[in-house]
Order: sequence, then structure tokens, then C-alpha cells
Amino acid sequence: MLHRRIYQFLIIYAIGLGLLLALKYGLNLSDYVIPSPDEIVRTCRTYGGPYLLAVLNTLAVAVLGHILSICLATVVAVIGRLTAWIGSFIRTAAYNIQAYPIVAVAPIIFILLGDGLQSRLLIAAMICYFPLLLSFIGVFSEPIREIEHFYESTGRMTWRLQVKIRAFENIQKLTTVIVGSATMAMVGTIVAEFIAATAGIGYSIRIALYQSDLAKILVALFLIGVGTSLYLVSLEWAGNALQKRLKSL
Amino acid sequence: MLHRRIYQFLIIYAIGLGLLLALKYGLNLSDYVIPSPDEIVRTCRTYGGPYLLAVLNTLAVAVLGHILSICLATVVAVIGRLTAWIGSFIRTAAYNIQAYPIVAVAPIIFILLGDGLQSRLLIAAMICYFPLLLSFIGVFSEPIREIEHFYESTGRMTWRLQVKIRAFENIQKLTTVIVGSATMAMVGTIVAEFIAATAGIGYSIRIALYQSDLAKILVALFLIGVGTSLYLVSLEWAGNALQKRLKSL
Amino acid sequence: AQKEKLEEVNYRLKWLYNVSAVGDLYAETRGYFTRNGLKVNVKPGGPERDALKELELGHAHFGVASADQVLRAAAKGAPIVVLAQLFQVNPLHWIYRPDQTVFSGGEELKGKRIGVTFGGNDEAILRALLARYGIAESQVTLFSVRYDYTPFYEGRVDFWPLYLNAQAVIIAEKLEKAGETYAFLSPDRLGVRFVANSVVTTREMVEKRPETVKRFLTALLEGWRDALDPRNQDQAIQVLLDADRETPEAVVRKQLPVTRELMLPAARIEFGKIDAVAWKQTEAILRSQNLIPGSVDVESLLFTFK
Amino acid sequence: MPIEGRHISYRYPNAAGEVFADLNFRMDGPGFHALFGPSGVGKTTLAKMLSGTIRGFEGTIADDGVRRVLYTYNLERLPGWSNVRAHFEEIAPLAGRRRMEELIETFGMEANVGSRFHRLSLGQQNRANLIRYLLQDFDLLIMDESLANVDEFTREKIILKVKILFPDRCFLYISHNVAEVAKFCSQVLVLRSRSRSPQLVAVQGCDHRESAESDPGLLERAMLEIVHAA
Amino acid sequence: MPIEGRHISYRYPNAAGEVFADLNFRMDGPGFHALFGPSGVGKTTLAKMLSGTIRGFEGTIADDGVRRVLYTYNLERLPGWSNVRAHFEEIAPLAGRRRMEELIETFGMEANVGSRFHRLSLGQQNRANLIRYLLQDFDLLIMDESLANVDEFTREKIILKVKILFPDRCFLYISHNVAEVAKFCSQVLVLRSRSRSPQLVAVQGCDHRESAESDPGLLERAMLEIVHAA
Ligand SMILES: Nc1ncnc2c1ncn2[C@@H]1O[C@H](COP(=O)(O)OP(=O)(O)OP(=O)(O)O)[C@@H](O)[C@H]1O
Ligand SMILES: Nc1ncnc2c1ncn2[C@@H]1O[C@H](COP(=O)(O)OP(=O)(O)OP(=O)(O)O)[C@@H](O)[C@H]1O
Ligand SMILES: [Mg+2]
Ligand SMILES: [Mg+2]
Repeated sequence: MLHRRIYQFLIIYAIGLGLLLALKYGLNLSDYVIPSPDEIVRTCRTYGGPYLLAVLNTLAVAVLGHILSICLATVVAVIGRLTAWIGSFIRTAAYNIQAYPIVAVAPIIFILLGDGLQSRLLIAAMICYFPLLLSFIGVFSEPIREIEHFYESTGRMTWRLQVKIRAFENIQKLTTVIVGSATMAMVGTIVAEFIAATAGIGYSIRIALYQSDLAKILVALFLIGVGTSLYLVSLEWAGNALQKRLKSL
Repeated sequence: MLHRRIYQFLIIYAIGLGLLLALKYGLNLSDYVIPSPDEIVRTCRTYGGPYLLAVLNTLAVAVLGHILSICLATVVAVIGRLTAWIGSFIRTAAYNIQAYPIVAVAPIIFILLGDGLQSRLLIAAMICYFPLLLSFIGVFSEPIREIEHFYESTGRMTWRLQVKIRAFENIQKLTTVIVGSATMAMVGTIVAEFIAATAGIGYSIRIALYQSDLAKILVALFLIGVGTSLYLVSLEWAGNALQKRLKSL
Repeated sequence: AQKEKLEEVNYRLKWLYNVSAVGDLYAETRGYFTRNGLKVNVKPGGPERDALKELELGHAHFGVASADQVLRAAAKGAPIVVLAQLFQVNPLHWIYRPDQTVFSGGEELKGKRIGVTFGGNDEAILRALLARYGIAESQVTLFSVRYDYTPFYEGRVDFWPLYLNAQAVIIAEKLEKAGETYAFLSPDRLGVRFVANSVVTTREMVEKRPETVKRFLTALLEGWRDALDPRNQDQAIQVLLDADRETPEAVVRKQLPVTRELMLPAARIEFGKIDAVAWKQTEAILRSQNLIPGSVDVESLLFTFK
Repeated sequence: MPIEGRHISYRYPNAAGEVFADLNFRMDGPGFHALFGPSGVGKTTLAKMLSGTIRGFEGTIADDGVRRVLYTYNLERLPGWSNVRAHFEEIAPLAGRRRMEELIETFGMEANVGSRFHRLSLGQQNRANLIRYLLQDFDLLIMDESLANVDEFTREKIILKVKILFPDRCFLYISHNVAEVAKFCSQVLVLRSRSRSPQLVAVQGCDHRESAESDPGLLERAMLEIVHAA
Repeated sequence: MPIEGRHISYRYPNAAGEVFADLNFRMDGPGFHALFGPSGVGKTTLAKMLSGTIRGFEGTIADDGVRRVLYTYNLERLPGWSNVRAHFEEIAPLAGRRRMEELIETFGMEANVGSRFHRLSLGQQNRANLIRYLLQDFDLLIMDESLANVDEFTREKIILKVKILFPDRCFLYISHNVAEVAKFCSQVLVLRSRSRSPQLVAVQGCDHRESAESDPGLLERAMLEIVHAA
């Protein structure tokens, strides 16, 4: 499993790199437009270590942000599932806030929160939570009549029970989305670092861009890919274990 | 319906603005940090028109990008739904590409595609398609045994039929996600404009950020909110009409 | 016991740690502030950071901001004052290839394709240049600049804006490696003197804590002077490398002399000198381009200890 | 507590024909009653009207004194996160624990309440579902083919036990088994196709109980009457 | 084409007890056969073994010459995007159109095939589902309570017609109705609880056909035998 994900990633990365290099030699572009393999290897030697540490740093924040956004999405979806005014209001709020590009909202966030880990985490979570929210709202607002009928008609239905029933019946969809959104958490963190932090791989990318150093960016992307794959694999493993446990019940 | 979405948005916007102004007068901040209502009104008068046009421009690209990403997500999910190697490969590819922050990938996109509408569209679609993909994969990979059994056991199942069955049964979830992802399309377009274009509201926001002109940003956010709400309302209306039609069948 | 007496203040830079902050870092790490009874947290800036806003919100006590930021804020009533001016010559230049782009004077901008960050201060500078040489916007092609240099690399744009002491060194090296020629267009030499980074604080600070301000400024300027002193070059480079691990030493070695050149263009100039004339020109440029709502009283903005 | 429907007409939205046209019925007081009729005639529809799921029909249903109507059908499921017994315990009043055990036993579910619902056979699922309804507070319980997938022997046992345990409640049992309906039910409401008038005919069933001997003659007559009516 | 199972043992993964322990059975050739037994005894399990859904059990099932086994159960649904007739037309071979119409008529579904599946009553759903299977090519069709929610009168009509239309096919009919099974089926495989040995007993049913008179004595005997066996 681990094995597969990683070598699939390697194949993808190799394809991408191959394409770039083909372009380079095909169009005879100079080394400053697309770096030579030689330079990429050199950059990797020099920056591989520090970049790996940066990716780990980023990954740690991403995991936190991911958890935060799962909580956020659950809360919003549980309220947004309601057909009442408040539900539609919360949905409107969630959708509208999401419609704002983070770069436009970031200055306001910094004014309000200052520049600690908080802002970084909030930005990461905001980027990651919306895809979760969409699926969660979809899942939580669709009744499962054959199960819910009893609780409805005996007056036993509570919002918690309803959420539990719908979550349980849709556990596969939910795990798919949660696992998949891990990559969004990663992206969110990188973007947050890109605009705000002084650490993490997003910060390194920012500098590499500033230095117009595509070789560094390629190394960073490689390490991000590996890091993300590892995180995905662990989540997938956990998701499978959970589902297997539930099925074996 | 239209009415509701819009005034809910107005309430949200008013709350946000009220908070900012409270902060301004509470901490006695200058117009530079948070603009005065007066300045906001003035900015609105001056830039309201051009910004509105910019938002419409952005909206047009967003709609295109949205359609593109729905197609993209459908294709990827239909392949990714397979349990075979190719399915897992496509999923890995989709996830990994998503894990890269657009800012890091953008230079490569520009090298490959140049900086016309194509790049803008691609970036918008890439940002928007992933949430769709997650839900689509969730929906398309979960069998619906009571319906599929017949086709499976009589050897009639084709991938198109399978996709059709699963899509039809999950039509509510799918419309929720498609409607909701409209805001992502909007964001994606704005981000693309932010980093690449010389038109659209994203470009305007970038300039306003350089000039640290929060008044302009607030006006832009207002118009984006209105534009997004309108788009959402039309999609929701279409989604409801579709579902009503399907139910009435 | 010594430490407890130190007064703690925050100092927000304009950009990430790089060569333009060498003196700030030098003063911090080599004890200049401590010796003056201060504990200064030198915090890196960034694209979404605005030292002026942080000053007002009380998150920072001192900061670095560009002149256009300062004037814009002052025009909107921000209670700030300028303590020192880091660059005597604005580091913002345009790179071009002399073998492809013939350029010897401002008039020759006509008909060229020029990269510009719309909304950035390079736009203001470029427009001032065009105005100065009587070139209408329709006579040049302005190209919207992003953070990657591909359009310039590919020769689609003649002039590309960059910072002479920072990116220019890196880009030049790449071009050199490819055997290409390059040169820089200096707005300063073409008569547009647009002030760059300055050290700022709030009016409240200079009025209520003049001693603190004085000690800060003294230590800072001293640190800068020593950092730029060729005799301290190796120490200065080491300080930078410690703070910014992303830039190779070879690059920093080239960046430092360029920075010195921009900050101390002539031997008799004192580091940090506020060039009131340049400030006034900057204000005039911003006003003529409607980038500030009204005029700003530059004199009262520029602060000097009597 | 008689339950009486008068002049009920109904057509499903978007449906071509009416399900009911001027339907009248009356069900008297507590007891084990049946709703019988060919497939598609409208039994489920009527049950949903009684339980309030379908509204907006013409005519009236008067059910004074029937505080609580519960409707259960054979496709219901229990949630999957715990076993059947745990679900029972969650929804049974503490005082009803003895009754719960009694029902589990009568229903022949002792060996299966430790399983999750989705691991049960169809008939076991039917029974598990019905048990939880019987543990609730109700005046009228409508069982829409609730035991359709249970074998006859177990079904009989269940019906007899239910009649003993809940003598003062009203049940409306929907089933396609003539013999069973005729034998165990008190009133049998026979619903017939729209073309026939009246659309509903009430037949007296044998209301057989465990204690009593059953009279084969009576049963046969009731069965004939029902078949004839339907 | 006899179908024969030998020494079959099976336990569901994670289940406490075995469903089958050394089960043997044999079903001879074409005809309308039944699988009967109390709820939870393993009928569905055995059916799934025959159709290949459950594998990995001990023992063997030999079914030489049975090319195609179809398994249908009463919870199946048709997709919702077109009406029932359109679905039928999609899956019926062109040559089978007349047969399709015949089945629709016999099943009493003329008035309903214009509806979407989810608008049908339960019994109508049962019938719609069964019709599509009958339009397929099969050697053995297992009907797991496929008509459980259909009224007896319609059910009889359906069974009789099926026997006429498909004289050379093999059917395995799972039902809880003793009388029906005894009357219409040829061989009745009675499945009994694990504790009894053998676990499966075959009883001869009356295999009643439309043309023939039915002998009440024979039927009663068959019923008794089945009840006794179960
Ligand atoms: N949602 C619906 N929309 C349109 N028609 C419907 C709907 N539900 C049921 N019908 C039709 O109304 C009639 C009565 O249906 P109902 O389910 O009440 O029958 P029933 O007596 O319960 O049948 P069964 O014994 O098969 O369950 C049927 O002909 C059915 O096709
Ligand atoms: N997936 C499963 N996991 C564990 N046990 C199961 C599973 N499915 C069925 N069983 C058990 O196996 C036994 C046989 O089940 P099966 O469904 O074959 O019974 P059946 O004869 O079809 O009963 P019914 O007439 O109620 O449909 C039952 O006791 C049931 O609880
Ligand atoms: Mg019904
Ligand atoms: Mg079964």
C-alpha cells in the first residue's frame, strides 16, 4: 500500500519532470528558464536536507489545520443541515466567506489575529474546510428514512442522533473526503506560509520564487509530494481500519 | 429565494464591516489601517462601476472554469472509482497535483501554456475541481447493490450505466457539491487573476493590496459577494428545478 | 539581573530577512541594542505585512516601510514619523539586455516593452520617468509583472523591474552563465529620486518615550554603519547567513557591496540621512498620479532629534 | 376509541388515477384488526393517512382518544453502530426491560439480538424492528407487512403473544395472508379496487386467542367472506 | 441437469455459530422447486451459494449443465430515470417483446408499468422486478421472497403462468407460505435448524398446473409433511 502510493507518486513526478525537460531541450530553452538536470541534482544535494525539515514542519501544521477544519466543517454542516432560516443563513455565510480569496482576506486576518501560529492555522483550515463542508452538508442534510422513521415517529430524534445516523451510513463517503482533504490542508498550510510565515516549505518556495530558482521549486515539490503521500497513506490506512472495524461489527 | 440569499449576504457583510469599524473606533485607528465609512462610500462611488465590470468579467471566467472542473472531476472520478491499478494511479495523481500550492505550480503552467485565458481558466478549474472530485469519487465508488445487482448478474453492467445509477441515486449530494463549488470556481478565478491576469477583480484586488487600500478591497469583496450570491442562486434554482423534475417523474 | 532592565520593543521589517536588513540584524545579534538598554525583536516582514499598521495596532514600536507607504498612510492620518532613511538611492531598477535593447537615455523608453507591477511603487516610478521624458503611456507597452521572470527570460519584455541589491545579483549570475549581457536602468540617474525604505515609528513614541527612540536609533544606525563597513564584511555576511539560510553565501557576498553602494553612494554621506528633497519629489510624484488623496506636509513627517 | 374515515378521496401528486374515491371506514376500539386487499389497492396509502404521513387528502379521519399512532413497515432498518439488543435497551423504558426480554423470547430472537442489524436474515430484521415498536407507547400501531418475511409458525406465535400483552391497544395489521388475517384478526377491513363500490368492506374475523379453541367452520366462513369481498 | 450439494459447511465471517454443518441436497432438473424453512435458517445463504455470491464454503455444489444462475430478491430496485416499461424494453431482447407484454398482463401490471419504480406499491415493485428477470436468459432462477409482498391471488396466477411459459427451466422459489409451496412446487427442499440432522429434507410437492384438477387430499398430505419436516 505504502509502497504503491509512493511509487505511483514517483512515476507522476518523473512524468512531470520529463515533460519539462523535453520542453527545455525541444525548444532549446536556456538553463535559467528551465534548470538542467545537473542543476536540479545539485540543488537537491544542497537544499534536500533543510527542505525536508521544512516539509515536516509544514506537515505538522497541516495535520493540526486538518483536524481544525474537520471540526469546523462538522459544526457548520450540522447547523447548515437545518432547513430553518438559521441553516440557510449559516450556509450563506460559509459560502460567501469561501468566495473570498484568502489573499484578500489575509490582511484582515492579520489585523485581527496578529502573526502567530493562529493566523497560519486559520488560513490553512479555511482553505481545507470548504471541500469538507460541501460533502458534509450533502451527507448531513439527506435523510435516511428507513432508519430515521422510528426515531422521528416516536419523538426520539435529536440532532445528535440524526447526525450520527447519517454519518454512520455514509462513512465511506466521509472517509474518502476526509482523506482526500488532507492534501487541501497541506496546500492551505503552504499558502499560509507563503503569505505569512518565516518557516515551513511555503516560506522556502516564496524565496525560491523571489530568486527565480525553478530547481529549488522542483525539489520542494518533490518533497511536498512525498510528505503528502505519506500523510495520505496513514490516513487511508486509518480510514480502512475504521471501516473494517465497523464492517466486522 | 433570491431575496433571501441576498439579504443574508448583506447581513453578513454588514456584520463584518461593523466589526472592522468597531475595531477602528475602539482602538482609534487611522483611516490607513481601517478606512472611514466616508472613504468607503467615496471609493464605492469612484470604483463601484469599474469593479462591477471586473466582477462580471471574473464571473464569466468562473462559470467557464466551473464547467471545466465539473467535467474534469467527473472524468477523474469515473476512472478513479475503479479498484484496479489505474484507478488508484489516477487518484494518486489527482491528489498529488492538488497538494501543490497553485503559486508554486503557476510558473510551470505559465511556461507550458503562456499567460492567456487558458492559464487563468486552468488555474481556476484546478482550484475548484478538487472538492468536486472528492465528492464524486465518494459517490461513484460506492455501489448501490439493490439496483446494480440485476445488471451485474445479467452481465449488462457497463461503466456508463454504473456511473448513471450512482449519480442518479446521489443526485442531491451531487447538486449540493456542484452548487457549493461555484464559490470555489469564483475563488479560483480570482486567485488566477491575482497571480496572472491583467483584468478581472482579482487583478484589482492585487493593486489595492499593493496600495494597501482596504477601502477598495472592501468594495471589491462586497461586489464579489453579490456576484457569487447571484451565481449561487441561479445554480441552486437550476438544481432545485432538476430535482423537482426528477422527483415528479 | 542585567537583562531585566532591558526595555523590550518590536521592530517590524518590510521584507523577509535579506541583505536589505543586514544592519538591523547586525545590531540585534551583535549587542548594539543591548548596550543601549534595549531588547529588540527584529521581526521579518512579508508581502502581507504592513509595519505601519502594526505600529498603529501596537504590535510593533518601530518598523521599516517604503516612502510611498509612509506618505499614503500619512495622507490618511496615520500618526507616524520617519526616523531614518535606509537607502539613499532607491534599489528598484530595471534590467535589460543591451545587445537587444538599445538604451542610453530616458527618451529611448519610447516604443519599448516595460515590465511593471501594477499598483507597486515601480509603477509610480515608471510613470514619473515617462512623465519626465514626455512619453505618453500609449507610446510604450506596459507588461504586467508577476513574480516569475519567464517573460523576460524569453525576451518578450525589454525591461524588467527588480531590486538591484537583491534579485539583480541572482538574475545577473544566471544570465552570465548563459553568456548573455545585461545592464540596469537606474531611475535615480534619470532624475527620478523616489525614496525607498525608511525607519518609522509613531508620533506617540517620539513624544512619550523619546529616550527609547533615541537609544533605538543610535544603536540601529551604529549597527548599520558597522555592518556596511568593509572591514566587518565577513561578520556581516555571517549574521545574514545565520538569519537567512536560503541564500547561498556566494550570492550574499555579491549583494552586500551593492547594498553598501545604494546606502552610502558617496563617502561623505552619513548613513540614515533623510533626504528631504527626495521625499518632496516622492510626495509630488504620488500626488501627481493621484496615489494620495491630498498633499502631505513632508517636513513634519521627517523627524530629527534636536 | 373508534377510528372513522369519511368520504376520503386521494390522488398522488403527478399520478394518473385516484387511489381512493369517497372511501369510508370505521374501526372500533382496541383489538387486533387487519387491513387486507390486493397489492396496489392502497393499504399503505391509507396507513400513511392514519399515521399522518400523508396529508392533504379530501375527507376526514376522526380518531378521538387515539393519542398516538405509530406506523411501522418492513423495510425499516436499525442503525449499525451497535447490536440489536443495545438498540432495544436504548429505546426501552427501564420499566419495560422485562417486557423486552419476553418479546425477544416470543419472537425467537434470543440467539440473534447480539448481532448487528445488517447481519440478520430478512425475517429476523422484520422481527427486530417490530419489537422496538412494541416497546413504545402507542394507542394504534399500524404494521405494514411487518412480518412479511417471517415464517408462519413464528408469526402465529408473535400475534398471539401480542394480543395477550397488549389487550387494550389497537393494532392494524397489513398482510397478504388470508388465512392468518381471518383467523387472528377481529375486524378485517377489506380494501378493493377503485372500480368497486363501496371501496372498503369490513368483515368480522375470528379473533382467535391462545386460550380458545378455534372453530374450523367459522374460520372457513370468514376466509371465504374475505376472499369474496376482495 | 441435477444440482447437487454435498457436505456443505459454512460460517459467516465473525459470526458465532455455523449456518450449515454438513448439508446435503439435490434438486432434479427443470421445474418449479421450493426452498422452505423457518426464518433465519439459511435459505438466503444457500441461495447465494448457488448463485456464486457466497464462496469459500466447505463442500461442493455440482451443477453440470446449469450455465446460468440468476438470483433475485425482494429488496431490489429499478433505477429512477425512466418508467418501468422503458426499463423492461431496455433489457428485453427484441424477440421477447411479446413475452414481455404477456408477463405484464399476467402480473397485473398493465396500469403500472408507466410509473417510475419508486412510485409503485411494494407488491408492484416485487412484480416489476421479477418480470425483468424472467425476460433474461437463465437455467436456474432463484426467487428469494420475490413475491413476498404480493397478494395470494396474483401470486398464484403468476406462478401458474411461469410454469407454462418456462417449462424447461429450473426455478427455486423461496417463500414462507406452506400451502403455496406445497401446492405449486415440484420438489420442496425443507431447511431445518442446525441442531437437526439431516439439515435438509426434500418433500414432494403437488406441482399443481392450471390444466390439472388439484387433489385436496394430496395437498393436505404434502403440507403436513412439510410442516412436520420443518
Ligand atoms: N408516491 C406515489 N406516487 C404515485 N403513485 C403512487 C405512489 N405511491 C403509491 N402509488 C400508487 O398508489 C396505489 C396504492 O399504493 P399503496 O402502496 O397504497 O398500495 P398497497 O395496497 O400498499 O399495495 P402493496 O400490497 O403492494 O404494498 C398503487 O397503485 C401505487 O402504484
Ligand atoms: N452477513 C452475515 N453475517 C453473519 N451472520 C449472518 C449474515 N447473514 C445472515 N447471517 C445469519 O445466518 C443465518 C441464516 O441467514 P439467512 O439470511 O440465510 O436466513 P434465511 O433462511 O434467508 O431467513 P429469512 O427467511 O428470515 O430470510 C441467520 O441466523 C442470520 O442471522
Ligand atoms: Mg403496501
Ligand atoms: Mg432470507
